[in-house]
Amino acid sequence: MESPATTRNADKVMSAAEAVSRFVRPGAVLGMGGQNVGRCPMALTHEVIRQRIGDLTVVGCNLSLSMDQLVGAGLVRRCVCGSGNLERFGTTFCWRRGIEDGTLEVEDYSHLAMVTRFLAGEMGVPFMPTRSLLGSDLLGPSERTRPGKAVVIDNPWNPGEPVVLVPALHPDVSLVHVQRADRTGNLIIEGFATHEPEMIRASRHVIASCEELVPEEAIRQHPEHTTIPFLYVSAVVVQPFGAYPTSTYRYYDYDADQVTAYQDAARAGAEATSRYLEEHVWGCATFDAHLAGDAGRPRLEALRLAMRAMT
Amino acid sequence: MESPATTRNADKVMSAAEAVSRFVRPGAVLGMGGQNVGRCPMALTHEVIRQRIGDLTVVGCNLSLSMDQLVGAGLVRRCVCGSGNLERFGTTFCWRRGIEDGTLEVEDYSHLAMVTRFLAGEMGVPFMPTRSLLGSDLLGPSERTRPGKAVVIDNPWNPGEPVVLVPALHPDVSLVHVQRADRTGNLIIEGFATHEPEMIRASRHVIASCEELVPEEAIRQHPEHTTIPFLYVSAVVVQPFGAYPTSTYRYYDYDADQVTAYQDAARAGAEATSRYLEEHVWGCATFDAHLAGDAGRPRLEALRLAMRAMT
Amino acid sequence: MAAGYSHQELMVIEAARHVRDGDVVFVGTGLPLLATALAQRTHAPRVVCVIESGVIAPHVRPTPMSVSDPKVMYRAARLGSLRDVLGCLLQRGLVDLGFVGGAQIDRYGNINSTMIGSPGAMRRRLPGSGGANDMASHCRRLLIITRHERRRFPERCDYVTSPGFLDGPGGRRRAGLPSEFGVTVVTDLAVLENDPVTCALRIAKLMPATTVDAVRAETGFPLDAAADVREVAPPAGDDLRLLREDLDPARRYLKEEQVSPSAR
Amino acid sequence: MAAGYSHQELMVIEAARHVRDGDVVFVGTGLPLLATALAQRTHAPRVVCVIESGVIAPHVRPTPMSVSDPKVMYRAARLGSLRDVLGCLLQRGLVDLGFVGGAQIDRYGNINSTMIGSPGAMRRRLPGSGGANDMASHCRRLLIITRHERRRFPERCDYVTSPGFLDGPGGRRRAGLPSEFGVTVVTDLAVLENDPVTCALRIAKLMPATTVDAVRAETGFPLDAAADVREVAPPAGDDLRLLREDLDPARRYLKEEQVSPSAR
Repeated sequence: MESPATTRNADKVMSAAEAVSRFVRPGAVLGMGGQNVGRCPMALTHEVIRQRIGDLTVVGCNLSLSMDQLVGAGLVRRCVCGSGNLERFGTTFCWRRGIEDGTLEVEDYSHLAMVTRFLAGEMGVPFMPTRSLLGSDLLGPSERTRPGKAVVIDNPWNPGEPVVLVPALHPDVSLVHVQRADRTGNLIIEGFATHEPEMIRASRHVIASCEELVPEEAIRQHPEHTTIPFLYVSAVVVQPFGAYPTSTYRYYDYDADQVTAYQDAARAGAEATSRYLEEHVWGCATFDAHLAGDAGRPRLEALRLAMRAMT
Repeated sequence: MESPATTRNADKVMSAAEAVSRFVRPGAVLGMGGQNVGRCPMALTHEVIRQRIGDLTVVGCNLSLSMDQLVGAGLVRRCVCGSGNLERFGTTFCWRRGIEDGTLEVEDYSHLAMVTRFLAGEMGVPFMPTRSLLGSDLLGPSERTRPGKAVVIDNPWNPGEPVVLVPALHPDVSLVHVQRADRTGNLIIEGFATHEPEMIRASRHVIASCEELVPEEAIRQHPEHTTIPFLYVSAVVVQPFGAYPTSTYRYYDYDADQVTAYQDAARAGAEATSRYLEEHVWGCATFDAHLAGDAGRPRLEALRLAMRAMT
Repeated sequence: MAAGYSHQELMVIEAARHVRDGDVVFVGTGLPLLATALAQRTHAPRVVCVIESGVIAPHVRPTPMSVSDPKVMYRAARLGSLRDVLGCLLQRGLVDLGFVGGAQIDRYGNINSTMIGSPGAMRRRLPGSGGANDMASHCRRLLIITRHERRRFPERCDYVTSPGFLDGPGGRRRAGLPSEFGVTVVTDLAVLENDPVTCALRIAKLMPATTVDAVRAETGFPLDAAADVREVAPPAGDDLRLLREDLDPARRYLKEEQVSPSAR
Repeated sequence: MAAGYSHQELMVIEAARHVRDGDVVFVGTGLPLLATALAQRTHAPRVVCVIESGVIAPHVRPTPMSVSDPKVMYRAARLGSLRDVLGCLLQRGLVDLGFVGGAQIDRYGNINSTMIGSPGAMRRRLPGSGGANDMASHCRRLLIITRHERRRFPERCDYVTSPGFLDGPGGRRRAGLPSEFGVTVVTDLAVLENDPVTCALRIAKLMPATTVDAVRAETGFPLDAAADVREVAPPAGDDLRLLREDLDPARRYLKEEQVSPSAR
């Protein structure tokens, strides 16, 4: 399996444009960070949309805003996930439309089953067991015989007890947005970590955008707080508010209005979605331009204060 | 499986004597924290020795000083582990003598295989796969057919590729020494974590001794730094220098002289070991008495300074 | 119905009564979180909330809109990963009660949150399992809060996302799922619970001003009634004040509607 | 042998030459850590150390006595768990080189650190695998530093704790282990490496003032010599100063002995 060895120890800081063009290939299996309205790697997915890198398979646990925009941009062939939705903000409408009209394939797992697939990947084993999925339609009848998305075996220590095995999943490249990173790619995730630690370590390449670039020495002062050591990371993109309009714990809350604005467009249909992406992504040379145009200082400040009140 | 539910949320602070008498039963499978000369739960194992709770099965990855003293006290029937030794301080002599004269059973795994057994335990699955052990004598011939300490199966996704499964391990009670805890049992481990996170979450009960008791509010200020939430922990024992003569990261270094003093006794034989335990354990009403008698303030201060220079 | 509170408020208050003190509760946002928080503030102070995004034992602030909302994370004992909560707590067997939702709940308490129609002929794609399949596989009890409409209660789910009793007595054991299991459904018409013998959902309680027949009329499968069907008790003590002033002051989830069953 | 440095010092210096720039090296304490640190200070600045106790990329301080010694943890990039390093780095395939030790190394580079004698008739119990079996299973290259004594190099290990080439060509593939693999043994008499065809250990280099026959006399199995056996080069540049002044100033591992092979 390819490893990120080529970029070990180097200075990995680069622009989103360079990172995406270097590590995201058409047809790639794209590991998606974030959950619901939290820490979605929006700056990085905007860049994928800007570069129109297509034929993607998007994998994750809960897939939300960042995935739906990629689908809306026509860049996704397939999703492997535990859910597609934005909770109180509604479902992921482009995703739903694509599945319903047959233009988007989806392979359904539970969230734990997806975590288990990434766990197998990061541990370097070909599969991992779970006791979820049993009895449900998430296990096709075939899964009891032919190993596909899963397979059911007998517990060797307790014959008659079925156990589900799910195969390791190794994204070609994962996109995540984290709070802090250093130039070499050491990452610190604060607050809830979602499925990212397992997914990141299972991936062949990782592009991490961060709120703050910190000196390597600062990371090495408290090595027990390093969520991901540099060995797994290929590129570091410094992008404050890089998860906007979703939240970044301890930094800023999500922007309900902006999420709703996208949801309204996505619900309305393909044309409205294209207009949204035209205005907010293709029409912006950089993510900072998007932030300046669609949020603006006062709003971003307000989101910072809203988060501070909760942490 | 029994869960620590009975003690959820309560104030779990108690003396080592009470914790050990409540949660360590004769014949128990005892999960052992620490590694080599780092964070061995000495205050807790001294208490087990003081209460002469026997017929124990001691499980862990690297078993060192705390295990060897339990064996020297005649309280251990069996060990399941990846190694028994103290590196530059020599092997674990009581352990070696017991195995060689047939009074102590041992089941050998690699360190990764033991971690994998605890990982299965904490994840609530009956087994986990590894690609270690293959081809070695750690896999008995029987393991290719009858599931015992392990079993070899075919990778369902790649027939002909053997994969080793090892069974989940659930200690009846684990003993660990950590840096900080609150009254409800939230634990913070600083520095290297060894196999403890997986072992703790796989255990039916956990007794944690700590250097410092901190307010629950302090833990909840930075919840991403909580290594183990209170749900897994049955008892919290406040014991500064509770790992002495082994080290506690960020608090104090190991005491080479005291480790050597025990090693000399253990190497010399059963009688010398009994004399050591008589003087340092049975002869001390509490662990503090042992610290006062065998270390003393100036030495403990020196160990604090030695650690400070390295962190 | 009795003036002064809505169906929705009574549903939340009734759901809270099914949360036991000391329960470890796996919960998302919305009405389930309101019910859990209400239980915590009243009869179940030792309840421990676990939220899927990796949040363990938070002091939830009003009123989170998402499991990744910082309001569900406030002063948690631990903020970790999905593996921490779905693997090391839920699958590990340490969660007592799970709240799930779904577009369909069938006679045996199976739940569909994946699709309406059949894989070949899908009429509506739904969000999928999320953690629901995991909760239904590993929790000792499931609690569902939903509007009572015939289309939501079919004889058999179009797609079983989350296992209830599957095909009835022994179904879970045959599938390899834990047999210690129970389902409670709180609707705007009734409280349904699985019959301990047949495993089928049956009427345990009625909401005010409704009848067994009215409930059956809105249910797509034959519905027995327990021997001692009583009416759901009205809000007690501080229930309404806590809900309205402390837990959902901005009315993010509790609507003002005062629909009466007959009017629907 | 040439005065001015010991066998042991030359063994460490030679071992360091087998550490390549950019290697991720899984290492314990003692001579292996000295060799890795020396490589880092000379030709391999981009080496990344991983230490079993959960330490990733530390700036090691002189001179740790244990993998749980804070000196091996100084300014690490991450201090984590055994799972982090043994699972997510080693088994995951991200470690290039592993240092292992053992009481016996046999013809095919298999290693015994478990017992001398047979399970039925044990003569000496040894510490066991630790992480050695994991390193031998998952590293692309193994490096061993040991004294050269006949009893340490039997035809076949009493117990195979850590797999080398097992029973020879194809052995690893048949066992399900990665085939990309190599073993180098640095002793006080020679440098042994596995023959790419037969997989058996053979003489690659000789330590100063020794001969192929002298090495064979101390080896329990037939030992071929590579076509181009050269003498191990003497210490170069700063090697000795770095070892003595920076890496092991207190001589915790480097003894003063100047034994010459013939004297043994």
